[in-house]
Amino acid sequence: MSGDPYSPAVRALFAEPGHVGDVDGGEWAMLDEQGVRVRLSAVAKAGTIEAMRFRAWGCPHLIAAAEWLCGYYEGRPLAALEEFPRAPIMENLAIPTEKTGRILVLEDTVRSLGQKFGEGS
Amino acid sequence: MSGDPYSPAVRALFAEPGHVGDVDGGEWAMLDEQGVRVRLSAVAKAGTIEAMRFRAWGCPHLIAAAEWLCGYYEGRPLAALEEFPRAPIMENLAIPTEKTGRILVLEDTVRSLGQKFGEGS
Amino acid sequence: MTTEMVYLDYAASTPVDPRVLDRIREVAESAYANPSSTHAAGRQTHTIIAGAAKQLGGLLNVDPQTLIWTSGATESDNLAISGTARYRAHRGRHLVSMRTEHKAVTDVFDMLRGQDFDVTYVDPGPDGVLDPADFEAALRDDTQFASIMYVNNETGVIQDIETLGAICRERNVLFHVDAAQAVGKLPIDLSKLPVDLMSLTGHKFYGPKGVGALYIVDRSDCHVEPLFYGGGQQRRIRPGTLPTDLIAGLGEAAEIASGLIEADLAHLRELRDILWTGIQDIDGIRLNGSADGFPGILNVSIADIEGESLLLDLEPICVATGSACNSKSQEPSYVLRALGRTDLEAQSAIRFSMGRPTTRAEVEFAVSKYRDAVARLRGMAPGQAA
Amino acid sequence: MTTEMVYLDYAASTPVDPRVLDRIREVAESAYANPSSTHAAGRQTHTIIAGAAKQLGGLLNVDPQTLIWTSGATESDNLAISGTARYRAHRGRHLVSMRTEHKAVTDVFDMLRGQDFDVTYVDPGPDGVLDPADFEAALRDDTQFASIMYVNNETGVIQDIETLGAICRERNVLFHVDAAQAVGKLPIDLSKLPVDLMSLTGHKFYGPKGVGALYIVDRSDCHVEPLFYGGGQQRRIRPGTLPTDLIAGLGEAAEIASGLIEADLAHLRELRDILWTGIQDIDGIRLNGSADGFPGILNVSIADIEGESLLLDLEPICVATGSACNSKSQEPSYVLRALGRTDLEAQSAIRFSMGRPTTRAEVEFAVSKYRDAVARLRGMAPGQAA
Ligand SMILES: Cc1ncc(COP(=O)(O)O)c(C=O)c1O
Ligand SMILES: Cc1ncc(COP(=O)(O)O)c(C=O)c1O
Repeated sequence: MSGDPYSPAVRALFAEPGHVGDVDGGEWAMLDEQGVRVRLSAVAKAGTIEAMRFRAWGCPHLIAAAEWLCGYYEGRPLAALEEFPRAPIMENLAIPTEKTGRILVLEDTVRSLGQKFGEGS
Repeated sequence: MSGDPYSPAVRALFAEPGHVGDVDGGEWAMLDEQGVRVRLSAVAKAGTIEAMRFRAWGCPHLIAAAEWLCGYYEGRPLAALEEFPRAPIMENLAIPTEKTGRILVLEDTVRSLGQKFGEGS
Repeated sequence: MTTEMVYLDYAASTPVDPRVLDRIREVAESAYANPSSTHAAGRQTHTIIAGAAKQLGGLLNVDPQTLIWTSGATESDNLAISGTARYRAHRGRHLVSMRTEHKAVTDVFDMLRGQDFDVTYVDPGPDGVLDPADFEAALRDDTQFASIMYVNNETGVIQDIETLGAICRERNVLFHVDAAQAVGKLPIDLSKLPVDLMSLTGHKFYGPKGVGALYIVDRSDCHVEPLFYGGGQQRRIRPGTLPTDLIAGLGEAAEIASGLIEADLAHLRELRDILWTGIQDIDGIRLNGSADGFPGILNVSIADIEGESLLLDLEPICVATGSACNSKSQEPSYVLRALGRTDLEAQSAIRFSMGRPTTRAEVEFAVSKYRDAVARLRGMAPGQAA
Repeated sequence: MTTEMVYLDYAASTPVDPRVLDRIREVAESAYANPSSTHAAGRQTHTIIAGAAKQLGGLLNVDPQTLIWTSGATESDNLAISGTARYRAHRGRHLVSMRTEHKAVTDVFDMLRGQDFDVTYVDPGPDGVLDPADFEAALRDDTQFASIMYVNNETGVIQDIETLGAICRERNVLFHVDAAQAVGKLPIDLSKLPVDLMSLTGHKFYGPKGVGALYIVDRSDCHVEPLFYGGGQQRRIRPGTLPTDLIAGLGEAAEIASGLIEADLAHLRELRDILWTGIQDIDGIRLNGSADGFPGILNVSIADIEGESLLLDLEPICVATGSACNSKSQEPSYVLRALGRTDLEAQSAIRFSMGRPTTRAEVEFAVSKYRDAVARLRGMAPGQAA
């Protein structure tokens, strides 16, 4: 019962996110819901996600989750965008249950991004 | 506001009373009232109180007052027994007002002793 | 206190263990943030409080989450009694307690009487012990709550909490125990005892003054209305900024006590024997309480002695007449009156209470002072009026 | 706390002055007897408590006898408000307070509402200051009691207690002031102020946690019902064994404050200037409160910044969002909402609060951290959704 609302993973990802920004020439999706705002953008080559970037306005959990997600998807096939790694995020980052709603916004943004790639291909 | 319920005078008189006891061949009076018991005895010669002794069952204020009183009356004329030194006792010993009733028992005992001498003479 | 003073009033309050003082100072210096704050400093104080709850939970063998911090046993008793009575008023308005409880219990019941609660005070036997059959007989269908103390503060009498609690469980009556004089002194295992609420206070077992706790069993039918409101601290049961350092000190005192209860009891039994053996042959002496009570307390009345003079003559020994909490009034102790003592007997009562630091020499000194005082005061008294 | 931590949360709680800690330890070691006991040890602790009352009375310029010791301002507020309301219920059931009071005040009034009292909460202006005309307009013939805080804990806003109190005196309304954030920090002369009850707590001005006081004017129509019962301590208004050491510490803190109020204020004004000058040019920043509030508190909102991330980015600076007492809830501060801030504005609010030990370097560090955090978070945010 340390009382720290942030896991070490959240603290680290929040403090030094390496994936903040936008990619050039790929697809992007953005959602503004539940008091948070997330924008994800990615470029793919031969069905593989080459780079993914985020912008976010929200709490540390959301920012950390977005950062983690970018690292997760880079190098995975585009099809992976259809399967949001909710359990790994909740567990690895120790997201408190009351923040689930915000992670769902992130999930919706990923799905939306996947659809963009689907339409574009 | 020292909180000490006993003045230094009461403490000293209670700790080492020099007049405890009874005199031989004089008069005595005793009262048992208000939860205290006092017995005073005295001998007089040529109308002067030569010796006065007390016995008491009661609180430290009563015992100290009885001790003080014996010292006070020794050497005074018998007539002094008609005038109880209430103010000097209350002041010199710093008797709290809630103990006044007990001092009155002492006063009645002195008066009763005076009457004994009056009857005897 | 001056060096000659001999303190035999541990039931009124104990000195603070030096390790507890060290812990309080350490925490006060390093963890002064408000434990409700979410920043790092606040989280640190929060962790300290959780640690202290674990220590106190360890002493009583309960989940630390069942403990509510208060300012002392008076507040804990009030919170338990009026808090439960008001919360469960719909279940019945009859309450049961005992005549010899501490004022922090009886005064609450008396107040509740004025609010249309019906209170039965059961009487103990002449040795101060409550007969479980008398207790059971007092329970009615509309009884919702009962409160019986563990160790009596004036006499050291120990009640049979296990049996009384079992009776309450059977009858669905919530059971509160004022254990201010028992916690840290007697082994208490709340995981086994059928007790729903228990009050304790730091300053009776070498912990800090100004902090106590209330144990509330984790069961849906046991809940208390708060005594005061504000902030969200402690599940709204008891708001206010928590005194981290005092709580840490209470935790430390609990941990120290956990390891010392048996040794303390053996030590106190030895001292009590010296004391009682040393004075029991005095003419007119009488033990108030039962011989197998808590050995840290010995309460005796004596015939033909005025209590106030006895107390002064015993100086520099610090002892109590009647309850310390009540000692400014000149009224004879209602606890001793309930044991059948006359006003005069009650008025002559002296409570010797001993503690961990008490030495044999101190107790032997008390024996000789007591004997001398009785002899001197008797020597001063006149015979009975004819 | 680790050395790099920068504590700027003095409004939540202050460190204890080392002289106060020394005094607490000295008293705990030497005067542990129960102050209710009549023996020499008890009389000694009694004298210490009387001395502490004199010190606190000196700070406020009142008779020490008017002070009741409590466990802190939460208890004092409850005792004052529900104690008076219940005692004077026959005089009328209308009560007046303010929307921006601490929870230890508003929660009591909300509870009284459930007991058939009628409560009016007056609103302050957008700068947090209550207009005395608005206050007067809220008073009715059946108003028996009003409570207005001195210094707001979130914004530092100071209310015009003298004028508000004079209005109450004219209308025969009892006037309580929650001065938890003012005592020891602003000069207060209760012999002149028209205030009937005043709450204070030790841990807001370098005194101990777990002890506070309630001033009750010595006038026959001003009396409170107790919150709890038992023993005869403190004229039955607040029973329980008094924590002599904590009270002595509170007295010491009061005495120290008496001599430092002006110097402390000058120091805090300088720090607040550095802080506000350092950040006021940031785009979208907004002061919450009035410019002439208590200088130990600076509360700012900022546009387009999420509060929780801002707070984390400010580490190792310890500051508060909203009220510390409330900071576990994610609700936007009701105090800032009452000042007309939007949820988003309130949610981005940071309360910097400084104290006697705060240095210029710490404040300068806070300025640079705040600027950096705002820049970084803004840099991370996406543009508005189309
Ligand atoms: C049995 C009992 N209950 C309650 C109390 C009250 O404790 P406190 O003074 O810590 O509030 C005491 C001691 O004073 C006590 O002995
Ligand atoms: C204005 C105000 N009133 C009351 C309180 C409650 O004080 P305490 O936590 O000491 O009970 C506080 C602080 O928490 C406060 O700032």
